[in-house]
Amino acid sequence: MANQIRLVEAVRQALDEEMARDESVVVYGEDVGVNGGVFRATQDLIEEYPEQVYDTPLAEAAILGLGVGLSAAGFRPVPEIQFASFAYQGFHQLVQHASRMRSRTRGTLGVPMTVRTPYGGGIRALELHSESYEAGFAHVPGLKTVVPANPADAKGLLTAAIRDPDPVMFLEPTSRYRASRESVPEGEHVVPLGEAEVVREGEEVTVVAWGAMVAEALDAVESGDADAEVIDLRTVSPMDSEAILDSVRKTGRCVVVHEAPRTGGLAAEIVARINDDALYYLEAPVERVTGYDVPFPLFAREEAYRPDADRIRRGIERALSA
Amino acid sequence: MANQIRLVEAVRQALDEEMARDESVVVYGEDVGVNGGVFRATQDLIEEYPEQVYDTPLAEAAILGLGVGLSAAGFRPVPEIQFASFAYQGFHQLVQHASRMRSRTRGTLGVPMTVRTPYGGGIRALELHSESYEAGFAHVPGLKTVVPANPADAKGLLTAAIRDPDPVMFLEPTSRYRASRESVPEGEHVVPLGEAEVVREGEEVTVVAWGAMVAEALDAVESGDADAEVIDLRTVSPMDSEAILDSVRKTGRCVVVHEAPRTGGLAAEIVARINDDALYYLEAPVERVTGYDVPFPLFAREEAYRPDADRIRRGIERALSA
Amino acid sequence: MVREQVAEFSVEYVQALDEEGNLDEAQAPEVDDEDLLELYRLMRLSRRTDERAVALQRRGESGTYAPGIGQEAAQVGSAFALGDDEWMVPSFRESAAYLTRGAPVHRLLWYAMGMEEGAEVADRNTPPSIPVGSQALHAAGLGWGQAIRGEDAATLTYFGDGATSQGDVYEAMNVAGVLDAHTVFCCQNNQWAISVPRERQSRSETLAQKAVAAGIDGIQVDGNDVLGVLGVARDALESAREGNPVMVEALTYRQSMHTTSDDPRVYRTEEEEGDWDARDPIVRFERYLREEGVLDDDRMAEIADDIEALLSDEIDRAREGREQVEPAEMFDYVFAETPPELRRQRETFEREEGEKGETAPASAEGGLRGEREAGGAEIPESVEQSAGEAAEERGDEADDEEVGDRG
Amino acid sequence: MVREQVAEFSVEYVQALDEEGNLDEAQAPEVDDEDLLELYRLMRLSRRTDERAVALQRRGESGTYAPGIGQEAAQVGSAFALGDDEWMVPSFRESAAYLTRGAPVHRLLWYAMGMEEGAEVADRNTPPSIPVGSQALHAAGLGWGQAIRGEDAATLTYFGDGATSQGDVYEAMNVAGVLDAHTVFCCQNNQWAISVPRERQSRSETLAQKAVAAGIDGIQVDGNDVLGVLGVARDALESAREGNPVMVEALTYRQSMHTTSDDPRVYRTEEEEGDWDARDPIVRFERYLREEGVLDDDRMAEIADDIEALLSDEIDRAREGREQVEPAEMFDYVFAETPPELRRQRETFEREEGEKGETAPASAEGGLRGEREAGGAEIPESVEQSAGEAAEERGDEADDEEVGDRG
Ligand SMILES: Cc1ncc(C[n+]2csc(CCOP(=O)(O)OP(=O)(O)O)c2C)c(N)n1
Ligand SMILES: Cc1ncc(C[n+]2csc(CCOP(=O)(O)OP(=O)(O)O)c2C)c(N)n1
Ligand SMILES: [Mg+2]
Ligand SMILES: [Mg+2]
Repeated sequence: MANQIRLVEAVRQALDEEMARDESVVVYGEDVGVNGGVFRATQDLIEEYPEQVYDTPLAEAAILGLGVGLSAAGFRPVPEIQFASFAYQGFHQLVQHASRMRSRTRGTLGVPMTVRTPYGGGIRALELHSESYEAGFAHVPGLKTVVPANPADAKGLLTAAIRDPDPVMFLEPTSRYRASRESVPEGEHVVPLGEAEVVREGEEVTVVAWGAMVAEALDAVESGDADAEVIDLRTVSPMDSEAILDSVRKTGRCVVVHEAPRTGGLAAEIVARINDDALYYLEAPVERVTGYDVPFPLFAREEAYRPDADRIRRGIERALSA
Repeated sequence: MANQIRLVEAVRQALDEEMARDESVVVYGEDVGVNGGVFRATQDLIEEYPEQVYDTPLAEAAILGLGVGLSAAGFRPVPEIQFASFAYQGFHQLVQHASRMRSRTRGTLGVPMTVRTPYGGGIRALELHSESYEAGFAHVPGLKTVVPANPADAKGLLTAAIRDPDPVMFLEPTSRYRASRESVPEGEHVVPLGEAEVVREGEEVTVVAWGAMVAEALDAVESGDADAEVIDLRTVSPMDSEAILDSVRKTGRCVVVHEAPRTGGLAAEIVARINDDALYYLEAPVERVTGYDVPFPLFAREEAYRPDADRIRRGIERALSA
Repeated sequence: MVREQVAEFSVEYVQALDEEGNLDEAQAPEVDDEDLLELYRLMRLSRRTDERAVALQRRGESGTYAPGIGQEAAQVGSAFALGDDEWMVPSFRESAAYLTRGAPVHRLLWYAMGMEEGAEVADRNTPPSIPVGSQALHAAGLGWGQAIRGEDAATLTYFGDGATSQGDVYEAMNVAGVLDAHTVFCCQNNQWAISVPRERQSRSETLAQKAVAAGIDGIQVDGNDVLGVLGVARDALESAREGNPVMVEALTYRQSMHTTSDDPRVYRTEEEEGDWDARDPIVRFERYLREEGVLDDDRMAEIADDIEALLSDEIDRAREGREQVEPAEMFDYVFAETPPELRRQRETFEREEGEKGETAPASAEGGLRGEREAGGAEIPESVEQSAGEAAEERGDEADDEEVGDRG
Repeated sequence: MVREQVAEFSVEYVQALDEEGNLDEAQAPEVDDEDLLELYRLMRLSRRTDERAVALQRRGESGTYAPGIGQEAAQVGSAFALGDDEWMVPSFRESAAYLTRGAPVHRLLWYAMGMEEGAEVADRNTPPSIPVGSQALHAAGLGWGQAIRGEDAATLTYFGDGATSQGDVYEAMNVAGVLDAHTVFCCQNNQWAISVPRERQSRSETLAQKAVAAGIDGIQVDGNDVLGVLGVARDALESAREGNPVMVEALTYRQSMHTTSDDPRVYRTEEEEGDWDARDPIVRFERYLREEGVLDDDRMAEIADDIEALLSDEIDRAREGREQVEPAEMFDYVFAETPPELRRQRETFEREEGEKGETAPASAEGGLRGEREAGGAEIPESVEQSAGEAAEERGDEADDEEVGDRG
């Protein structure tokens, strides 16, 4: 059985089912209770699970730090950070504690926390509501970082993240929340973390993307001439290198797409992994189609900043013509 | 005229001379006043410049946030974060404000703040006193990130950073603070930001490093057989790509070294820039000799974690034998 | 010896103008008639600016907007107390404070239209600060700078009740105390942080008592009483100028939605809203001014007309500015001097925009904007939109004048 | 109406045992002789553990260590009040609290020796927390969990006077209040945060009044009075178990250096140190116990001997453990299940360590350790070393028994 639902509803469904399944799952954060979340991802959950859903004060360091304590107390915390840029307020709790706890205690204390947070641009949001810092999270050992691109994966990956014994940053692309209704399995649906998906097969060039950029990449491919293979990375850390390498060994060409600024973005890591293990298969430099090295602008300049199908198509053309 | 001094003394000299030169330069932070800093980088400065040196409460978000306000008030703040890992406590102030202020105000308000902070491993320090997060800083648009490797550069780069109209993370490698006495120009000495230095010329392979890894790289080269060119990146962001590319175009082989974890580290960015502009010159995959993707361990396992001359030498060998 | 009280604190509440508009002379600040009228005009202007800005958002002309309707006394009264050579450090709901400080309406609208042009710094007002509470530290830094230089000047910062839960706000008040910063921390307790009511932010009886932790003075004032606020702010600034920072809690109410994306009906009652409407800061002040003979029907009509004319001009100006946005400028202010890689990115951007123009039908304005129009601009989703869907639907239908009275 | 007091707060100070060792029965908790002796033994054990740990650092056998000398009453008294099924969330100077909670000495030493083995979680004590104040939030989370489950149990966390400047500590107390967390926040105000004196952390008269901002109870206790601390901690825990978090400020003194890298002579006077030596928590308690007849010379000697024997065993055990450190284990606990790339890195590491063994003379233990020894281990620099150079120089000369009385 499957339902036609939107990404934000798939998120809600995963939370619903996981809270029903395991009463140690606790959802909390700013406005997630009575208000049901500013994107409605937690709508009505507080009525269904009054012991498992909580509105908290406006304090992200607290929200993340509480999760470490709740974990020690035997809970599975699923905090929401209202927008990804505000995770910085509690970044120290992620880096110094949540991500290190298992390692520093030699496995005697884990932090099975899933930090859900809307991320990325494309909805003409307020300042600091559109940033993409997945590369910064991916560079923190002990932290997993997941970005769903479609409703079914949102449900399946979130379910996997909640069940995962380690901390997961679960970045939900805001521009996809209501972009389309798609088929999502009803009932238990788990998409394992750490596995990319080939969303379109092709022979001439590999396009790697995640989150909102997957749809742009598919658009670019549909509207272009190349026989491109499109990979949705899904878990950006730990990264499914093999999926990328297998494809690049086949196509010999690669375009990596992300919204985050170019320098130090994850496209660089992907280029480096191809360099490590598939350099000799490359027929052209890997193309990086990314945000620019500028602060994410206010929305009047947002479209100019964000990669879109057009820019990706040009990237593909460059990769093919080199 | 030049003095034989250690890196930590060179830092102090730059602070001293810049405060003398410009009374809007204000040095502040935890224990930087009466105590002269936990590494003595600010020793006696409070007596010399009682209006320009301040001990603050123990609060890094405050320390960084104050700098934004001081900047608006016309000061050049030079806060110290006692150890780089505690910059996370104020990471939001860096990302949301200091780095974006010029951009978001269209140049009408700049933040000429230089954040000095000891960083990196190698001194058997306490937990969370040894991390290297330069890649995370470099991925923040609007922020410059500088890492001196020797006393003369420490003075020259810090001077340039303090005079720079934009925010700079100035990461001082703790293991080099007292590692050697070297010649440092007396009086005004400015090393421009954004320029790498070739510290050893060679023809067969390019080794790129910064901070404490420069000495390790030189050791590796001295003790090996390859005719290696060693580049000290100095400013890791904005990066002097041309210096790297020129060298790689000559040698055709490259090894990048850093202490930070491998995934998402700046070695990846360097590989990507070589991919972008010098791929066809490569005769072998670029080698990354880096920390592992594990939280920086407590010091009993620190040596196992950190790249050293040995590991770099093996990296060079791999680059040459591929 | 063995169990003794070692410290005592208290919080005072001040009100000058009561809910019926009666003045308590003892608490009233000295204000001449001209200033009284100016305070009134600013409050009216602020309210109309908010209403128009909400309407513009409803028509898709601008982005998410956070109206300060109901908070005019708290903002105008406090900002009015600041000298021109002093600093104002706002949060994101301070249109009224900006206007009091002389900022033109079109600048506020530009910010709402997603343009950095609206965040340029002028006249010692820092730009809007989106991360809740973070700006309090900037105000502490500014106030510290004023202390270091021994200036007879102070800095006033705004934040909300929700913001008091942030470590930044506590740290700011605490360091300000230690560093003798010339800072006044003005908390507009408008009872809500989006959907979270004041009492779920903190167990504390008052927010003013947050000052106790920092060892600085804290005081509560009726935030819907512009004269009470003005008096308290003047005293607080005077204290701050001498190196004694103060926290002021202005008790007020966010009469409207959190932002244009929010629907307050989900989380609060009409009854509560009604109670606070009755305490509206403008109505109360109007009563007083009429009673005093400072205001009459003619004067009110004149002020209203002037405001409408001003707003109409300013909105035109904002629209014109919006048409001139050059996307490529996003590269130009990242650093004082643009480094090579960024220059290269700018060049690539311009080249690609050029190429785009060749394949897509170009509009008169060319570039990105051209393409967007050519592509048939869909009404953009707005942030936090889900919670505000209902509101938006209403909004899309409403015209310029209908919207803005109740979110 | 117009200017009125709307809230009042006060902070109380409690002392049971005065500086001469006289007991105020009214403030004394109920403790039987066995527990009195155990409190005494734990304080003595803690002091000796700190002294030995400092000595080990001086000999290069371990790393930076933060002794709690002078703070034994504050820690032992409070930790003693906790039940076994309750949680203790320490900062980085809580040897005495760990020992009170039954942690073996060798575990503390392992941590000081740079081994994760010393940070394993057992018996509901979280590992040391280095980032100042950050652990307070974990305690709020644990206490919240206890509230959610309706447990008759609480969590006690430690932090210093310096930590009260951190937003985390404020946020922790504030959310604990809102969430009815079962948490006691125990601030050991030892007067110094490295070189920064208490009065430069905050303008507040007391630290206990930080609780006022969170709307929770705050109380001051003589932190060098183990019975006063025990009584106050018991009351605080009782309150916390009912959902009313409490902040306790224990007034004490860091008699020794901040850490083994620090030299307090740079920033404080011998006079001040002398004043506090006179208020030593162990001396005071000893006087009382002798007066009461619970302790005599024989008993004291016996306790001292037992402690020396225990420490000698534990130090041996710590040294043995240190010899067994497997560097490759750093890969094994990053995630519950090691992902492919990390497995690959581990394999590379092991291969390279193997190769190393081939070129460098291998020791009996092989691997890295072998090489390090072969290379002639230099005395490692210790962190924050510069400020402590003088101290270190002395330290390097001093032998095991001479060090540790005065930093
Ligand atoms: C650090 C941070 N967290 C979350 C948000 C999202 N957010 C914007 S306003 C707001 C509520 C603010 O409440 P309050 O401080 O009372 O100010 P008010 O909106 O009432 O003016 C929230 C949660 C944000 N902007 N910044
Ligand atoms: C977030 C953070 N900032 C800075 C430091 C460096 N540091 C370690 S202990 C300390 C002083 C702590 O003072 P206090 O809280 O009074 O505790 P005490 O050392 O007196 O026990 C500092 C600044 C740190 N460990 N963590
Ligand atoms: Mg509010
Ligand atoms: Mg202290």
